[in-house]
Amino acid sequence: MVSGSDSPGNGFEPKILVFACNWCSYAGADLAGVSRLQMPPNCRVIRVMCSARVRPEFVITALSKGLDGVLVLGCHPGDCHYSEGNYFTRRRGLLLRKLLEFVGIEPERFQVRWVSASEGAKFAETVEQVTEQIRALGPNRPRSEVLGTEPGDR
Amino acid sequence: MDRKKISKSDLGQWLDKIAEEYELIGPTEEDEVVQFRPVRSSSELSLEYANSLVPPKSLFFPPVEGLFSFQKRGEEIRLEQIKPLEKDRVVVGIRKCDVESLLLLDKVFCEDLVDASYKERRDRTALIGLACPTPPRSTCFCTSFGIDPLSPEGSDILLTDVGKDYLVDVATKKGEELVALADDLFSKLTEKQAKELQPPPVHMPEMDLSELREKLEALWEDDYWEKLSLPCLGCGICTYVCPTCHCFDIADVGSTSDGVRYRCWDSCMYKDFALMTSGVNPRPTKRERVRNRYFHKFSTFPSRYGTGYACVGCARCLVHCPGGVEITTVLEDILAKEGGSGG
Amino acid sequence: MADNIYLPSMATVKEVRPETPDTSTFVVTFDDPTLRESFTYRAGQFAEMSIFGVGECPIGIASSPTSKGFLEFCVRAVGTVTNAIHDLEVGDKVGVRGPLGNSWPIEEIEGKDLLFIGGGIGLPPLRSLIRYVLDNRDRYGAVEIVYGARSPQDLVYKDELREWDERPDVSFYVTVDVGDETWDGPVGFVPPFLKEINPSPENKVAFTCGPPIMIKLVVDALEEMGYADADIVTTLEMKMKCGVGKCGRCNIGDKYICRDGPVFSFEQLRKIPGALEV
Amino acid sequence: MQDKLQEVVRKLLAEGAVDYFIGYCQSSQPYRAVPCFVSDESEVGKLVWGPLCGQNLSKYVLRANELDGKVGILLKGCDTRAVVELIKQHQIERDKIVAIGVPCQGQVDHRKLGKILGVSLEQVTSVQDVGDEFLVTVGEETKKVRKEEVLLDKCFRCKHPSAFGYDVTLGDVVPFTVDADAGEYAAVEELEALPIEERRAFWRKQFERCIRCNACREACYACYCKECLFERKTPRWLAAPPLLSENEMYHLIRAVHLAGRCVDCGECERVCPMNIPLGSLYRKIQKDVAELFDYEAGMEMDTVPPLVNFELDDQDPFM
Repeated sequence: MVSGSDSPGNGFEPKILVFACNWCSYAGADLAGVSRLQMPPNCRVIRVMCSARVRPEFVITALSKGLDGVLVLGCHPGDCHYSEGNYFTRRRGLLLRKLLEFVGIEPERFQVRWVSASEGAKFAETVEQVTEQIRALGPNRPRSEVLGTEPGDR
Repeated sequence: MDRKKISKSDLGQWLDKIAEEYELIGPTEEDEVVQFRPVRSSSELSLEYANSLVPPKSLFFPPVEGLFSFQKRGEEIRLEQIKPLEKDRVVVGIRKCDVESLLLLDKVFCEDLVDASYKERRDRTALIGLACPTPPRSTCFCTSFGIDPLSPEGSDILLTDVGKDYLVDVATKKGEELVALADDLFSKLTEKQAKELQPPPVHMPEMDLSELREKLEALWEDDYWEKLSLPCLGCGICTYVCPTCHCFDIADVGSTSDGVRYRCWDSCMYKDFALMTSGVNPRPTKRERVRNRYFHKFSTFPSRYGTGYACVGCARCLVHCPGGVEITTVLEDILAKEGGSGG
Repeated sequence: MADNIYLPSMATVKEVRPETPDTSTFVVTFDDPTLRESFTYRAGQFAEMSIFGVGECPIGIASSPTSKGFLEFCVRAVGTVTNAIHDLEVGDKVGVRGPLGNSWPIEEIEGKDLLFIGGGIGLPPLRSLIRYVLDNRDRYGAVEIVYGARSPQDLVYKDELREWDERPDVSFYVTVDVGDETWDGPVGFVPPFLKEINPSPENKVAFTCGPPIMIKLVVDALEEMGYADADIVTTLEMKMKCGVGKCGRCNIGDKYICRDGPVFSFEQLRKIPGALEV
Repeated sequence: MQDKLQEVVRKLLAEGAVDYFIGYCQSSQPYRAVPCFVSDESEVGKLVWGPLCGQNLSKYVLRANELDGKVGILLKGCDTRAVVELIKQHQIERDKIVAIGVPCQGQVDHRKLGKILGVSLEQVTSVQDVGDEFLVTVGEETKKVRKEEVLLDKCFRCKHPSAFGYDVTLGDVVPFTVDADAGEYAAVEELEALPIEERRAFWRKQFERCIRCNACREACYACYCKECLFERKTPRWLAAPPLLSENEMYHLIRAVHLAGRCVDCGECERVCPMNIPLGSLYRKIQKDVAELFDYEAGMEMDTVPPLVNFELDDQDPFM
């Protein structure tokens, strides 16, 4: 899962990890697909059974290993297949964003959105928007940092 | 052996000369932590220090060290070795206990199967020792291991603070070369002059450790280890700040197609250190791990490598142990046991 | 820079032979033709197998030094690296660092009768020696092999077992803990099975390898039958990393299993504090 | 109070009420007291109490789970919070512990003391609490040091100088006398005020220095997991080499795991050999938990921890 890019500037294409909940957002993504909506190809989607399945360490690890952004998608509050999973996601999301910001990781790199099964268009827009924002920020960290810059020289 | 002196105000000039040709490394202080680090100028050094937190073994056996990188190209995997050093190095300000620890680590890394990167770092690094101040820190107990903190042995040059000057003992050819970089800054001393400047031997509370090993070995089954393990939190501080500990881990960072294999410090105090995949752990509780550490220092290392005790009395572990386990107390406890009655 | 003792040599997987549901034999050859020719080892040594990006794992060399040009490793998928090894297919690359460790005492046992007692995946390290002995048959006395596994499908080297069974110069005994419809042989654990066979200790050296509990009970049984500690030899398993006696992981007493072992006689082990606690 | 402590412990041991008692004793270094495990009446005399007992002993009570009997433990007000959390998080039964509460007048921060005195700590031979000041003996000399100069940061924001929920108390609850003007989250707010790049630079410098000795984790009462995420092999979360990005991951994951659980005992900062201001990291999370979810760890037995709880009208910036 090494990522990171050494080509900032115009050529930079971010790598973004998307966690989508099985019941709403993944279906929304599917709908966007079958509706042939245009989307940037920067996202890799991992389906999770509920957005609450996304533990904070998933996000932190992804960013530390050099991915440029993480997007967590869940059902709208009130619509959770498991009644209340996304309420926990919401609390965690709030805290994690603030923590990441506190250590200097731009809040755009970790985002949470609610996308329902019928919101194919919202899925496409969200992906588009997040990709744009992260592209504008530039790379999260270079490959050399993920692999260790100066081995044997500390 | 040549004895010279250099005035404190000139020392920087000499070191800067050295820094032009070598990588100069010495104690630096940042955020109240003293560490050995490469410096560009002598002004970054803090030579008025007691001792560094992380011992200078880190310069030879680094906390993290790339062994080689690997990259997949089609069907092939290319391995590329990582060079340990760009330039020859000079370490200034190393204390005698830490020099002594390097002599012990040499046994591990330079004998039997030679660890090439350690050896290269040793071979390409000159040591400018710094004699310990009087009085030494109250925790120091190197003399119990027969170490003279004012001795140049093991260093290429030894500096001794004698007020406005440093007394300079040039012990090796490499040392002479370094002095020659700025010969005019040094004044040669006659035997007599040097003797007058030489500070008296350092006194610190001394323990008689001659029976330690025998007494320790009798304690293998003793309840003492259980008791000792109670305050131990199971962190790795004692081993990471220890100048003679040499346990390490080997781990890959990256993916299967692009990454680096690292060697990094590890600690026998960690519970998963010797844990096997099968779930068997030869040292399952803190009791066995604490015991293992003391046995390693005072019984098995000496027996394996034919050395004295693998402790140099720097007391870093004593000062930094968050659970307050103090090696001097442990040694006293062991010595206080009736010989051979453990079990 | 001198030779890097941590640098593996590249090798290619030539064949993968499933032995049991979770264990396979991997036949590998070094990519460098010179190394392929010059590589020598002694029965009982091991090598560190590397899956780059995953890590290294010490595996006993299961082939005999008498077969040249390739190495065999019998690997059970249990941990991270061994599972990654199981993902290898023919033609894939793997790193091999070795040979490491000491070996079976092949010279000292010349002319003696030999007893091999293996359990489960403990057979492969013994097999290196068994094949070596069978390939140098005239230098050794009688050969007895006692082997057991949890079930018939957990027996490794099924073809070879048959071969040993048929050889007139080998006495072969096999048992399983739990039988099934395909099994008409003995059922039961190795130690009692061994006691039933009751091989005489006369001019004999016993070699054993298997799960720790089996080794312990086998040794008890052997001692009951009159074997001396010096004539019971085993190969130890311990967590290893560097394989070259430096990283501090596999020590018991002043020995590093990876460097001074893995082969020890019980006479040696009894002298090391803590060695038999594991 | 020390005499009373010894008397109480002697009684507990004599009655067989505890297998052993966890307190403090003087170390070979006069400037600090270290944990002490007393199982025999003859050892009771070693127990001390004073301003050098900053260490939070709560982590050690977990060992009681392996015993048939109970353990006794000396608790300051701040340490009580950790024990409350351990009970709340079902790590220990209340009746495995005999808690001896002690009213605390603030604890010395060794680093600050060394800095103020300008000598190395080993030369300090005694520290005495005399109200608003400490009498510190260095060699032959005795110096007066004002408490607010050398107390641990946590003491300034201390809400519970005396233990609560104890079985035995060693004294009346004494009001806290130090009144320094330190905002509750001053250090966090200072960092929050920096531009984001500077914050990143700041933390990267800290994380880069980390040698991953794991002392912060091992000393933390809340790190009681049988198998830490960082030790897990499949999947492996954390690579062993202490590279910057791995260190960052280590500290951030630890920080989020402490959300709603950190009791600000300050052990992480005390034990960190590399002087990494870990407290600021965890305080940040505490601050957010307090602001967003109105929760403070270790204060009450029956409140629901914030991350296993929610309100329908929690803030929602994620629409």
